[in-house]
Amino acid sequence: MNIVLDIFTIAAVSAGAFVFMAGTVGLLRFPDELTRLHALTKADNLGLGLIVFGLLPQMDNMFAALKLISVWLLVQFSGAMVTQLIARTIRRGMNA
Amino acid sequence: MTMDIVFDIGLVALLISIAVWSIVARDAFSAIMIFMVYGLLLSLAWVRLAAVDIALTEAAIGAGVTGMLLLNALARLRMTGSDAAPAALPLRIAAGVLCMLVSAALSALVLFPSGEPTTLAPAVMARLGESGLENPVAGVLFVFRSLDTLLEKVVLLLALLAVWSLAPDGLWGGIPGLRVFAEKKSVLVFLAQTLPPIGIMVAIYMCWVGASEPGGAFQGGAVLAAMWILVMVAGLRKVPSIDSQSVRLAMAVGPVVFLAIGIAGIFVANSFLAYPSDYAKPLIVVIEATLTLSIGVTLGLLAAGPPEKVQQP
Amino acid sequence: MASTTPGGLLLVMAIIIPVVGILIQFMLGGRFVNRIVFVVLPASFAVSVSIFAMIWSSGEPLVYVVGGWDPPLGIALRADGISAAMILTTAIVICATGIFARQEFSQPDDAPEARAPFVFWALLLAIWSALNAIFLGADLFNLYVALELLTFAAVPLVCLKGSEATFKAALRYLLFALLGSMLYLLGTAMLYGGYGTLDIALLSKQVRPEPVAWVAACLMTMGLLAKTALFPLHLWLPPAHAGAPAAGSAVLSALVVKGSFFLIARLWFDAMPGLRDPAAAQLLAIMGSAAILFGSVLALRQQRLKLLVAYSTVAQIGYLFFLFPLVIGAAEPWSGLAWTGGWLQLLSHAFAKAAMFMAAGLIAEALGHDRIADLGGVGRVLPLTLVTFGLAGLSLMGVPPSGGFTAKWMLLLASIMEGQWWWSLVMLAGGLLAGGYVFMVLGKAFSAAAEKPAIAMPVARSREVIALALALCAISLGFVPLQPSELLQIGRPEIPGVVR
Amino acid sequence: MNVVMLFGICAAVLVGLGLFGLIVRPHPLRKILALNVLSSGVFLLFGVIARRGTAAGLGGDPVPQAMVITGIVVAFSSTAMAVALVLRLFKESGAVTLDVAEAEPAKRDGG
Repeated sequence: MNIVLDIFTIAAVSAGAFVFMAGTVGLLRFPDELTRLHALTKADNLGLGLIVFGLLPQMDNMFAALKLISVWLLVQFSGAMVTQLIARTIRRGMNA
Repeated sequence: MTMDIVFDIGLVALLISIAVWSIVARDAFSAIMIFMVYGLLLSLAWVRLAAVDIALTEAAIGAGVTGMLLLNALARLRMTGSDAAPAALPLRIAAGVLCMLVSAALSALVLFPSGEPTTLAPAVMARLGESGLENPVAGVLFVFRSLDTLLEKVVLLLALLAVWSLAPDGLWGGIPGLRVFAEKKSVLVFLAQTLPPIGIMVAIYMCWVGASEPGGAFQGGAVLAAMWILVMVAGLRKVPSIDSQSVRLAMAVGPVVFLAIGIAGIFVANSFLAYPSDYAKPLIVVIEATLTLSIGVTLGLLAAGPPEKVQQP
Repeated sequence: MASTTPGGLLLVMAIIIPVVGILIQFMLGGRFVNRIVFVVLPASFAVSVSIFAMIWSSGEPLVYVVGGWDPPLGIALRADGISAAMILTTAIVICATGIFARQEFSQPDDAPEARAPFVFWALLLAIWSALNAIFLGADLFNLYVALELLTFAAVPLVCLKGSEATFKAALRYLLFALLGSMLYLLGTAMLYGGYGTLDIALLSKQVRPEPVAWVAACLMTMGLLAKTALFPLHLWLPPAHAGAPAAGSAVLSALVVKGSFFLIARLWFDAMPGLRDPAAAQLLAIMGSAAILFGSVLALRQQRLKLLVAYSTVAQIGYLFFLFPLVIGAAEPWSGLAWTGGWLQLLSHAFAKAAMFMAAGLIAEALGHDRIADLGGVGRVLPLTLVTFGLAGLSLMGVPPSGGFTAKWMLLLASIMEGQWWWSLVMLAGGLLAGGYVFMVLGKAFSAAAEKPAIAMPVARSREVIALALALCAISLGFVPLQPSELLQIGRPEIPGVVR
Repeated sequence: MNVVMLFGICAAVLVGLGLFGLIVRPHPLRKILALNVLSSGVFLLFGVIARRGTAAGLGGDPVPQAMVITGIVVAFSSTAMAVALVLRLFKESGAVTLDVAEAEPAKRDGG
């Protein structure tokens, strides 16, 4: 049982790391701010989600798992908001 | 073990190259951006050194609040493009040689330590029980070396006084020049309405577990400060004037309670800053709770800067 | 060993009473600042005098173990003979400054809280607390926090007037001071890594001449030298000390730079006696000599009175560093004489320089400027202040009877008797140059040819008297006997040969 | 090579880097940044010493760890104060040249 969980963790965390890497490449290579922002948020959402998901089986109690999930939710929330703010600032800059 | 060391080598290489970058970067804006990344990496280094308490402090204060402070400064200085060229070449070479010598001497001392490793960890663990705390770092901060911690709170207060003192005479008692983006129905307002309840809970949690697990007044205070600034920047709460009675009270209450309990120790526990044995833990929790509030307010005001507007009657 | 002695609680009070004052000021608001200061200054003064009296009468150091946790786990406070002398001097100078500044920084009764009084009094109290913490600290990290407290209290004082020049001076001072603290902290880290304690008494038994101790001592000394403004790290000092309001300059020049010097002495004489090395001591004294010569020459070339006084501080700091070669590795009784002479120089310079800065401030206030070239005839308008300036000048020059004379005489005698005669040449040259800049000012002020200058603003007689009183303190130190002082030896078993 | 040595060298390099930046960078904001790098190196050295003193079931000696926490707060306070001074200077004069031309050679001796 344990080994299955470990393999699951390795797979999910690696996938998460890969998504982060892809996001970083996007951040560096995409042409303008809006598309870069897009790359960044995708990495945040999916990458972190995968990593948290992968780590869940490794937690020894409910409380710790709950903490992990709330970390992910918080990042989701603040990430989405801040991205909105940045995007609006950019759009205002374009219009002006 | 080998995996660990590979990770550590990577981390150290990254830390050093980012530090180099932030020093040599052409313009100040990138230097500051890079420095914020540096702060976050540094917290990772603290985790690797088995110092979770410091990692939290570094992330909250070293990277978070410091970065915010520097960014705000940059925005106000309206600095664009490259700043002034570095010093003349001979000076740079001389400085480089000198700094390399310093680094080399320090590295040599680290690589070839002369004696056995020194540690007070056994002494701390042997007497930690008397304080009722379980987190040894909190024990050192609030029990064994509490005088340092008390004086450091005064330092924080003085730093704020120093920042305020920069205001012109006529603006004393005015409102700090924090930039407010008050715009109804903006995303920022939504964020400032929803995040703080969670943030405040996190701050209280951090302060509460500080006695037994990593965390404590500083980390909690920094989170509190961030929430307060968010609310002010979004225009949901007015930036208070610096002579507001409640602000002054909130700033001072932590050190005052700490000092009062310390002085009470003279009479009930036979020494300044000693706690009566059965009440040590509750007293420390009270100190930490009030300090969290004071630190939050002080950090927030430090970031807000000196008063720049006259108070509207 | 380290356990609380009777009266040890006084040490805690010396540190926390000013802090209590600051906290009450924050809580109640600046409108009460006059009353708070009126209570805190006398209370703290009484504590300082009691500490001095207890050590003087018992001949034993006072110790307080904070929280009852013995070092190395906990922190101890310890007052020996030199702490006692410093604490009393600090108390006198700060209280005199308080009286001197009472009018200028008075909070009007029914007006709203004003900036200058609120900031000035809080900073003055903070400086007092920090200095006491430095004189009493027995733990190197605790001393780091005290040192930072001192920096944070001193820097805003520099730019209290709020002009572009003072902001620049303050920023430069801050950067130097922060570099200094970081180097000090770096050394502290290495000592902890090497010996597992930061308690000075415990360290003194363990420190051996080995690389880790040497590098640590070197870094810490460098850092503290930057804060003491020893040549060539003095560049921040003149604009900073000249830019502050007169009361602030008096405290900065008389006391604040001495705080970091005190730590250098603590480090070399108390924390690391095993490291005492004649070569290092010579190096420090060479830098001191350079400070005396350059500082004095630069003082002679100044066109503004306050800058002249500030450069004179750069020079007078130099004398303090003769303490190292003349005490380390020298035989009794001359090393004891040099020890007394060095500290006496520090104390008499504290009084003389505070008096001199106050006098310079009064002159600038009365005339509306402090250009030396236009000081003609000011001696007829402010005779008392110019007498103060002259008396303080006597001490700086080292002319009898004055504390400066006794101190320099002891150092001179020790240097000749120990066969280090070259330092005596520097001291004599320094004295002549000091005479040059003091008489340059006095000659202008009392010149018979000049008209009586116009007065921009009359100055209160009481302020003139306070400055004069401090100058008289410096003069009266000239009457201490010309022999190793018993008081300054209290708590120092390692310098034997003192007749008790 | 172990964790202690690795981060020890890292700390030593950061100290040198910070010192270098402090000397050669004329802009006050950059000097402040360099001071922060310097202080992070010093703190890391404390951390390394703490890690070296692993004992009594702890990951590191808590005494230097607590000192670092105190140090970080003091370092933050000084950064806040320095930044405020820079901004005030800018407001007063419209520029932030520190006029450090003569202060530089002195700092070289600071190491």
